[in-house]
Order: sequence, then C-alpha cells, then structure tokens
Amino acid sequence: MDFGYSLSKSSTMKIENLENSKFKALAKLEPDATKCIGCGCCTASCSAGVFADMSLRQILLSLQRDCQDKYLPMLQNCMLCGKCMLVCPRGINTRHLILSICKIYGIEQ
Amino acid sequence: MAENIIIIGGGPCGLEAAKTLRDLGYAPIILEKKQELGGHLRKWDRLFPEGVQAKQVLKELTSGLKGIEWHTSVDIETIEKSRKGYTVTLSTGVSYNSPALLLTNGFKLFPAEKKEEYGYGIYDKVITNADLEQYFAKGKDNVIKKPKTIGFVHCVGSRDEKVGNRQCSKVCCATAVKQACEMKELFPDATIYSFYMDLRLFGRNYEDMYLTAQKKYGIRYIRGRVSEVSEDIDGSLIVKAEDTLLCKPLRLKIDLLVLMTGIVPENSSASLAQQLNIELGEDGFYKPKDTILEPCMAENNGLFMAGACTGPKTIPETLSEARAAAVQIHNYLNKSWISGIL
Amino acid sequence: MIKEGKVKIWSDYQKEIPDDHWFYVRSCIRQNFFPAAEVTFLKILREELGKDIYETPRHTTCGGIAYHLECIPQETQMTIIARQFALMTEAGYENYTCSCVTSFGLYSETLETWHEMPEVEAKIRENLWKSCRMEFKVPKYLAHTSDLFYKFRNDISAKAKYRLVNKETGEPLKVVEHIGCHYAKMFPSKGVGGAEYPYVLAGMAESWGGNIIDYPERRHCCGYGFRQYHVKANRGYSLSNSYKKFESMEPYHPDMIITNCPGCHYFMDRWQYVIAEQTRKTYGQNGYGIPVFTYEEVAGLTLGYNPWDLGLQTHQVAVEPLLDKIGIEYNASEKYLGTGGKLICTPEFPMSIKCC
Amino acid sequence: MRERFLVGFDPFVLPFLCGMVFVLAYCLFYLVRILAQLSAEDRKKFFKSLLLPSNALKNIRDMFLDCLIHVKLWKRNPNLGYMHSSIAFGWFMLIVIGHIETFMYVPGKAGLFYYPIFFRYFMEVDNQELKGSLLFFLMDFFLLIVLSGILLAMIKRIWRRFFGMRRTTRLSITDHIGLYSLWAIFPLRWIAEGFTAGVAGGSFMTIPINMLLKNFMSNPENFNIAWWLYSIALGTFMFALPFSRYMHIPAEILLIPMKRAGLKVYHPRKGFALAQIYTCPSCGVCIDACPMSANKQNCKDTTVYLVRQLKRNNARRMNAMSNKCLMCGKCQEVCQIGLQSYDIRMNIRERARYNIQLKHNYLASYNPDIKQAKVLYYAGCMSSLTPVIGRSIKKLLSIAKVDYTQMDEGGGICCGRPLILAGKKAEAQAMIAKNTEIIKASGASILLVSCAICYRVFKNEYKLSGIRVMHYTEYFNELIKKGKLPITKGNVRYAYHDPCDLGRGCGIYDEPREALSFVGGLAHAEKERAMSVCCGGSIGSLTLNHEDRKPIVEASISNMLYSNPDYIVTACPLCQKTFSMYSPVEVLDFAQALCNGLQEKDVN
Repeated sequence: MDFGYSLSKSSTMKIENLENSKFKALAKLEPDATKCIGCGCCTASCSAGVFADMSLRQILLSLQRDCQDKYLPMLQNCMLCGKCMLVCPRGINTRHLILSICKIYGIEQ
Repeated sequence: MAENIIIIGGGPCGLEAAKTLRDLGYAPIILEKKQELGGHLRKWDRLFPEGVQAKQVLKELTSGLKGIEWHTSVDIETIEKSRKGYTVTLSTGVSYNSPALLLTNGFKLFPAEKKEEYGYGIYDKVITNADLEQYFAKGKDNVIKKPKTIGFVHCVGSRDEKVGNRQCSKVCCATAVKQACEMKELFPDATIYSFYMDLRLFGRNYEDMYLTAQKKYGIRYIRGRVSEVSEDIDGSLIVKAEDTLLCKPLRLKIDLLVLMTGIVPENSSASLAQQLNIELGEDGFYKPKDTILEPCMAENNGLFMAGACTGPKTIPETLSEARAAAVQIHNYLNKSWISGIL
Repeated sequence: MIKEGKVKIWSDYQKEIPDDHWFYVRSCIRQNFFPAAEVTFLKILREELGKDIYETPRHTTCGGIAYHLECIPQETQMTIIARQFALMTEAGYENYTCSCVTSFGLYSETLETWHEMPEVEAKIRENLWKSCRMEFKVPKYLAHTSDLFYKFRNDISAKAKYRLVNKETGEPLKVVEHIGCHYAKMFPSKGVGGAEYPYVLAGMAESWGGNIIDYPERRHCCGYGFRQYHVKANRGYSLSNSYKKFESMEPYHPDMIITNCPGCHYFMDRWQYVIAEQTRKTYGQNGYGIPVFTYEEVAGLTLGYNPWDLGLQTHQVAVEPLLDKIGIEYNASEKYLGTGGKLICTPEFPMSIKCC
Repeated sequence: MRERFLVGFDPFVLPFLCGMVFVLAYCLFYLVRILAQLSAEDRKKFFKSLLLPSNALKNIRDMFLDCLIHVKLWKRNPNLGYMHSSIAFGWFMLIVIGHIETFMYVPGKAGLFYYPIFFRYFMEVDNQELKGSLLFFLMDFFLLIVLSGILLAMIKRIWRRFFGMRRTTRLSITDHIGLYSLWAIFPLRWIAEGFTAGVAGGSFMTIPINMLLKNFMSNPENFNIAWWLYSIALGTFMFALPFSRYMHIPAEILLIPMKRAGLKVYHPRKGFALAQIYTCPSCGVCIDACPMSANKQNCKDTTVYLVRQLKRNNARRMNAMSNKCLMCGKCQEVCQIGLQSYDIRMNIRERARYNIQLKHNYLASYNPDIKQAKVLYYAGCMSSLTPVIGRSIKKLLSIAKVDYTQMDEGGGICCGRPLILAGKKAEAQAMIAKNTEIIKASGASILLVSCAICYRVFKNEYKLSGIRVMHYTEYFNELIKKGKLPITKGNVRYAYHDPCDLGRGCGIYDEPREALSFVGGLAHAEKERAMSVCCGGSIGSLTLNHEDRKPIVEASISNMLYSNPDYIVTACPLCQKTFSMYSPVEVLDFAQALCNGLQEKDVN
C-alpha cells in the first residue's frame, strides 16, 4: 500500500562489530593513519580542494568508523602535490597515506 | 617553643605544607576528616604522564612526619578568629590555637550518578576513573572481565552547566589518555574509544602521551560528547554520541564505559567558607586574595589556602603551592611579630 | 542493571501531589480517538477512589498542537492557558490536572516563564482581560493525570480483580512503559522519577503486577513530533522513529506498552499497522502487534471493567491475545456493538497485521 | 719450450673446465635472454649502434678504461682504483700472455680453455731463450700485481677508510664464496707454478718458491695437489660468479654498448635493466652517497641492496625499497657503472596496483582567466606555503619592469611531477595537458618557474614549443647580467644548496651561483653541485615519515654549514621549508637573497 511516505534510512553510524581489518591493514602499511588530530589543515590547504571536494581528514575518520563509501570518491580528486604533508602538525605522511588508502580500499561502482 | 600552625586537610597539599612549615621551625598540626592521611592519592594507582606509582608518592609524602602533629577522623565543630589568630574546636571538645590557618581541604570527585543519563550506579558496566584506578591497584573487579570494546567519556561533571559545573577539571583528559593506554596494555585485543569535547592536555609531555595513545595503542578518539547510555538485552551498553568531525550521529555497543569524573569543590569548602568568611567563586572553590599575585592567601589576615581547594590542580602543582603557602605563612608571621600585631 | 541505583534516583524525583479537589482538562487527541480512556479516568477517581474532580465544558484546547506547529505565537498560546486557569479560579479550584502530556509540558513551560519573567505574566493577564474580561490565579499545584494514578496506584491495586501476570505461568507480564517527551524531558523535576528513568508508569505497572523492561531506545520519542507527522513530507521520519523503538524493544518480547501521552498512544498503536504494511513486520506474537494502552485503560482492565467499555475496540492493534493471557473475560461478539447494543459496523481488517 | 705430457690433459683441470663451461653457457643464455627481452625497436637500435665504427671504437675504449683500468675508481680514491685495476688488469694480462705463450709454442692446443691457464704445468723448458724469459718475467710481474691487489682487498675488509669508504656492502653468501675463492686463486697459482718452475721455467716470483720447495722434495713438478687446488679455486669462483657480485665482470661488457645505444629502462628487471642489475658490482659507493644513510637503518634500502632484491625478485622488498627512495639521483651520479636506479625505481612504482584510481574530473571545467603578458609566472603548489618566494619574485620582476602575470594565483593545477613520482604517469598526463593548454593560451613567451620540482617536469615532460621554460635562477641571472636589477654586493656569505631536481635533474648549477655572487660571497658546502645532498624533504620518497626524515635533513644541513655561511640559500620551496625546520642559520630562498641585495632606493 502506498501511504505517500515511508521509513527513512537511519543516518546513525552503528559501531558494532566494526569491520576493522582494512583499517588495520592500512595502519600497518602507513602507521601515520592513527595519528590524525582532526585539525583540518590538510583540507584547508588542499590544491585539489580549490576545484573539488577533498578532505583527507574526513576520509581518514570515515575509514576508522567504516563508513567510507560516501567519502572515498573525494580521494580521486587528489593531485598528490604534498602540500598537506607540509602543513600537517603531526607530520603525517599524507601522500603515502592516500596512496595506501587507494591500495587497500576500493570504490563500489 | 615552636609556634603551632593548623592545617585543615591531610592530603598531599597539607602534608607537603606541614613538612615545609616544620622545616621553617613551626609545629604544624594536620586535621584530617578521613581515617587516613593522603587524600585522593590513596585511591589512585599510577600518575600521569610517566605512570609513577601513586603508592610511592604517597609513601614519600606520609613518611618523615617527625615534628608534625596530625589527627585523623577529625570533625571540626567551630573555628573562631581572634586577635591572636584562630581557634579550632573539634567535636570532641579539644581545641587548638594557631596564629595562622592553612586550608588544604582539596576537592571532591564529581558524583557520577548525578549525570543520570550515563547510568552510573544503574548499569553494571558503567564505572568511573576512580573505580578503574582501584581495579588497576587491586587487579580484579566484578565488572571488568575481558572487555572487547571499551569507552572512555571525558568531561563527566565538567564543562556541563546542567550538572552545575561549567569549569574544566584540567586533569581528567590526561588521566583518560593514561587509563586508556593502561587498559590497552591489559587487554591488547580490545578496541578503545575515547569520547572527548576538546582534548585539554596542557602539561609537559602530555602531548606525547596522546600521540602514544593514538600511535602505539591505537586508541580511537571521537570528538563528541556521549548523550545517553542504555543497556542492551545482553547486558552490554549502547552509547549514543555524535562524531562531530564527521557530522554524523553514532551508536556504539561496548562492554565497559569509564566515566572521567571531574573535580568539584569538597563538601566542607562551603561551610568552612561561611565560618571563615571566605568568598567562594561561582564554581564553589575558594576565591584567593588575588588569583595571579596571591593565589595562596585569603582576604582575611592569617588565613591561607593551597591545593585543589582553590581549583583543579595536578599533584606537582599542588605540592608547589603547598610549599609556597608555607613560606608565605612564615613571612606573614615574621612581619606580624616585627610590627607587634601578634 | 542495578535496581538500587534507580530507586535512589526515583526517590530524588518525587513531587508533591495533593490528595483531592482537582480541576480537570481533557486532551484533544484522546477525546477524539480514545474517549473512553478519559471517561474511565473520571470514573475510577470518582467512583472507585471517591475523589472530587471538576470539569467544565467551557474549556478549550491548550493550543499546544498549533503552538508546536508554529501556527500561533507563544503569547496567544499563553493567553489560552490563562483562560483555562481563569475557569479553574472561577470554579474555586487550586489544583490543576490535565489529561494531555503536551498540555502538561505547556502549562509547566508557561508557569516557569511567568515565574522567571513576571512582566510576561502581567502582559498575559492584560490580554486575557482585554479579550475575555476574565481573571485568574496561578494554580497551586499542577499535575498530569498519570501523576494522580501514580499516587493512587496502590489503592487501585487493592481493588484490582486482575493482575498484570500471565495466568498460565504466573509470570509477570513484560511491560514497556513509554512516557511522553513533554512529561519530564523539559522539566525533569516536574515528573515523577525524573527524565532519565521516569517512574510514573513504571510505578503503576509494578504495583499492578507487571515487570518493566528497560530496552535501549526507551527514552526515544514515539515519533509524533508535531511537525514530523502533520507535515506529510516529514511523515516518513515520524514513522521511522517509532520503527526505531519497536526494533529496539523487539528482542525483549514485550506483552504490552503503556503510555501516558495521547500522541504516543495513538502513534505507537497506528504505526504498527503502517510498518506492517510497508515491511511485513509485526512485533507481537503470531502476527499480532504489541497492544498499546493508556494507564487508565490498564487500570480499568485490572479493576475488571468490560474491555469494550474501555474503548479497546478502537485500538488498531488487537488486545484480545493479551486479555486471554491475563485471563480477562470478554465477549468477542460485543466488540463492535454501540451503546444501544446495536452493531455499529465491523472494520476492514488488514492483511499485514492480525487484528482478530 | 715443449710439452711435458703428450696427452696434454690431467684430471685436475676438470674443476676449472666445468666452471668455465658453466659460466660461458650461463652468460650466453642471459645474453640471449636480455636481447630477447628488448623491444624489437630497442634491439634494432642496439645492433645498429654496435655496428657503427665510431661507436665500436668508443665501446672498446670504455671497456678498457672501465672494465680493466677502473678509471672512475681511480678518480674517487687511488687506493681503491689501484686495488681494482691491479686485479682486473693484472688478471687480464695473465690470461692474455698465457694465450700468447700457447699460440707461440703449442698452437695446436690453443683451442683448449685450460691450456693457457695451466700452461706452466703442461710445458717444460728445453732451451733458454730471451723471448721466453721476458714472458716468464711478465707473467710473474702481473702475478705480483694481482697479488698486491688481493692484499689490498683483504685490507679493505678491515680498514675501509683507507679506500675512502665509510660503509661497504654486506655481502651475500655467494658473494662470500666468490670473494674467498678469488682471494685463493692467485696465491694458489703462485704456489702451483712454484712447484713446476723447475721444469716449466719461471721468474722472480716462482723460481724462489721452486728453490724453496726443492729443499723438501726431490721432484716437486710431479706433485700436482697445488694444481688441483688452484683449479678448484678457479672452478669455485666460476660457479659462484653468476650468483655473486662478480657477474659484473662479464655483464659490463654487454652494458657498455647497450648504454651507448641509448636504450631506456622499461621494466625493473628485464632487458636493459637486467643488464644493469648484473653489472652492479655491489661496490657500495651508493651507500655512502645516499642521503637516507644518515639514518643507519636506511642503509639496507640503498640502491646496491635494491639490485640484490631485484636479482632475487623479492617483490615486497623491491616495492618497499623503491617507495622509500628520495629519488634525488645521487646514487646514479656516483655509480661506477651508471646504473639507472632512478628509472628502475620509477618502473617499479609505475607497476604498483591501486584499487582506487585518481580521476581529476574537475580539470575540464577549469578555465582561468589569465592576463596576457610576456612572462608567465607559475608558482606551484608548495610556493603558497612559502609566500616569501612569491613576494620576492614579484618585487624583482616589477623592479626589472618585466611584463608578467601569474598563472596560478589563488591555486592552480599541479605540475604533475608529484603524480609522476608516485608512479602515476598517466594521471599526470591530464595535468600536463591542462597546464599546456593554459600556458599556450596565455600567449607568453617565457614560462617562469620558481619551484625546482615543477621546473623539471615542465622542462622534460611538457611540449611547449616556442615558449622558453626558465627557472627563476636562470631568469634572474640573465636580468642581472643585462643590468635590469640594480643589486649591490654585500658582505654576507651564502651557501647555495642545489635542489636535486634542479641540479642533478636539469643540470643547472652555475646560474644560481653566478647570480648569488652578485649579491654576496659564496660559501662552499662540503658536497655540492652534482654531489649535493638532498634536503631530505623530497616528495620523491613515498614512505619516509616525518620523524624518519629528521636525521636526513640534519645531515644535509651540516653539509651546507661546512664553511660557516651566514645563510643557506636554496632555489626550491620544499628545500627551503625542510631546511628551515632544523637549520641553525637562516635559510633564504634564492629570490629572497637577491632582494636582500637590492639597492636601498629601489626597495622603497
């Protein structure tokens, strides 16, 4: 029966039995993956960010919460210029982090 | 004969001040409400940032008390101010005179059950930072049994007007980082989440602790305050918060929740303040004569205060303040004798 | 779950509820959808407990729905409330009780506003005088009608014919209590048991023999949310919230839901049908839903009133399996008979959820 | 001279013979394999180059100078040079003279591999002649030379500094076998020839041994255990050779003409690259040269070890080692055989697999509005983090009254080099195409670039015909020389750091120095120009983390401080930023240094 409305999908991230193996593999490949303090410098200075959405901070966080599907496509905008690496206060090797994410994770078509 | 100086409170601050005063040639008298000296330090296992054993610090503080008189399980009835100083009368009828009075009555941990939505005292698997320290010290607990997922909630009773404390308790972030690392050491397979609003790790080497927590122990920091906790059918806890950095609400199922209770004024502060006519800040802590220049001195002559009774402090800060207060008492008495007030 | 912890909180949140002499106002939703609940309330108070409770046909809506839909400003809504108070004052009462949780929230909000800002109260008095030539006294006590039943829960229990237990096994029934958001979430001190672990319905259920289940989404809103339901574009959201609650309580296999709020009662009952239509999912046993009751209906049942006199035939979710479980006698053929013993009509039954 | 035995054979030659046959077969197999792995085009190119007479002469000269004399090593350190050439050339001469002798006296046996080698066993002297004794003398002389080389080789194992080396390669097991058997060959030969010197003749080395032996035994020439041992040592060496560093001996002969043919590496371990891998003598010069070696644990990731892993085809280590490299090009610069480690590593990187592909869909819609001007300035991504560079450049340009405009004001498209360095050549092409389009549309005749990283890619990968790509060091040097910039020489001393991409990458060493000499004195760094040390910040390294880089940066800074400069000057924003983190003296950008030399009145 069509009521003209229906159940909406919950926006809540449910963190139960989180699929962690990929993130663990990432942290093994690039140990800096756990070092982010969420300051947002990478996003603010991003060369690609001038033209399109790109936030490494958000992507990294989404990987930790296993809700990356929406965020990963942003990664495709990266030019690997390395500015984020220079501005990161924690000295995260952002370029290798990005390349490692591209290796371990995939984008569902 | 050496002059008596009464110190109210036998925690680290009172003990350190007493020792300094004794070394300056006075006969300090410590009046402690509890059965034992040492204050909150007794409840703690290890101290940040290096993880020094609290026991050791306590031993250091409570040994070498020669020349110091102390009374525990004491109940103060009245304090009177006279021209010659202060007279403290206990409920037992005994009274002590002293030309100067030092308040080191410390703080109280925020009673976690007041933050009702977190269910401390209602849900089995919700404990506080103090409970966890007891577990570290004793090595066993009825609740902590191989938890797979552990949550730490920062700012419980701090920065929360709803529970009457707008202030930051200053030491809980560092404690939370320390405890999370210790838990990961004990339960290497556990995933540990820390819910914080801001991480306020202000001291030397504290940032290194945080980095180690992230890098070595893989503690996951979630920026967002836990809004409510409920119990699931299997007895585990359901925690709701927002990951404010992702702008998404989240629901986390965990086996153990540790509430980082903050620092609030000790119950006796209000009554002592009333008896001694000390002004209290909005936060309930004593207001010193001048927060920058005279943090250990009250407005009234001969009345001094040090340690966490004037606001949240770390142990080294407290000890420094204790020594400073002792020297100030010494200077005050010298000046008073010269000018003939006493 | 540590019971002592809850008991401690409950003891911290107790409010003073006068014994007698109440001025009573009805709920818009209940008058229309479950009128028998309010009738039962008055009947029990007057006949079973012998209390003095007064109502006047001159009272109106509190303006809550319009206010929460942002159709009328607060000043208008406060003036409507002031008129109700004026009616109470005219009738010579000081204790005010309302049947609706939305109203209760609004009365509390209004009284608190006036307390904090006396100039607003003065303005409202002026408004009321200008519009209706009426004057009022602020009620001495404000209570929700569920507070009253909470107060008299043991008196009702003493007279009860049935208890909330499974007649076969003797086990207490598993009861979900649902408190309207505006009962205590806005002013925790105004609700029995506070906002986090409200005791008002839990107390009744325990007193009448049931066992409260504490499920994770216990605190969650029923989903009504005024604008969420009344604006059709948002209605899916309203539904989703109820769904969230049902999903959360499902593993506990609750026998019944008791609510103290008209909206909650209505939506938790009706949405079970909509969810069943949309997802083929039902939450009760054998394809039934979980029956939803107001506390008056439950009180009436325990006192042995005829379920059809309590208006249980107007519920979407069938109540018969529960009545059978408790062992309450009823005549199935009388379900749809009107007051004159004449069949009004038999409703059309959905396929997705069993309705007897 | 005449033959001692009519059969002309003894079983002791077998170890040598087998080894020799094995080595020849192995080399032949790999020669064919390498040639087969080349693309048809490359193969054609190779053979064509081989047949060109001028090339042939050059090849022979190179083989002589590189393989036998080791000229490059002599330049590096005479002790090291002598050690290598004494063994290589000495041994070569022993073989050559052995063959001459065989041809002279027993031409019939010239076809046998072993005959020239064991000549002194199979022959006896019938009458004394001058010609013969000269050969005897030469043989012993070269044996002495070789033995001196072996002695030095032994010394090198314990006293590396004597050869100007701080670190040497850790040898593999087969390397050890090859090394010890090589060491054993010549002393054994000396002894063996000593046994037979009485009948077969000898000179100042072997005769004394023979005389010594005669004190103990009557007929030492019949005692052939020493010959057995000599043959076994040779055989062992031959068998170990293909699996050890000594493979470089035959491989270099192939590599020299291949390099001359101008082939390019297209696969990390096939074709041209394979020839290079085999030619690496594991000398370990690259270990000291590598800036990463500032941190001892990185030594194991230097080129020499990469080559070893390439031989073993250890994919995990190969990837890790190639990703760690700063790509500064120094190892290639110091390499004796010119191993193209940069290209090999790029090839490994290009082969990495990614699940997520970079797309850069936004490039199409980017159409900046750029003012027409003669000079188009491209600052690059990094420059926005070092605003002093842009500001100084703009100041200099306006003082020189240059008609210029900036291409990437407020953020532009990356030059593409970072993508290339990450092995994403195809993705970089999109950037290159877009930037080319923008540059061409601007109508500028000069593209001015202030970032060494960008400059290298603009220079090498872009096709900007009609537009001069100039690094700002070149451009400002030109302006100064034309008198367009009124600068004065101050009393300060600058130490100029050659950014890897600008120096080794594009060969620009003189222009920045010349320009700087107009504003101040130049202080030499310990190693500079082609030998300059990477700053450590290079985006060439994919995996080196911030903390791993610190010792590298500090070592590079101390290299710059060699003669106590007042400032370190660099011409790359990344070097500047990297040095600034840890440098005790102020680090200036090249343009900033020029601005410091501007005359007062022009500044205002």
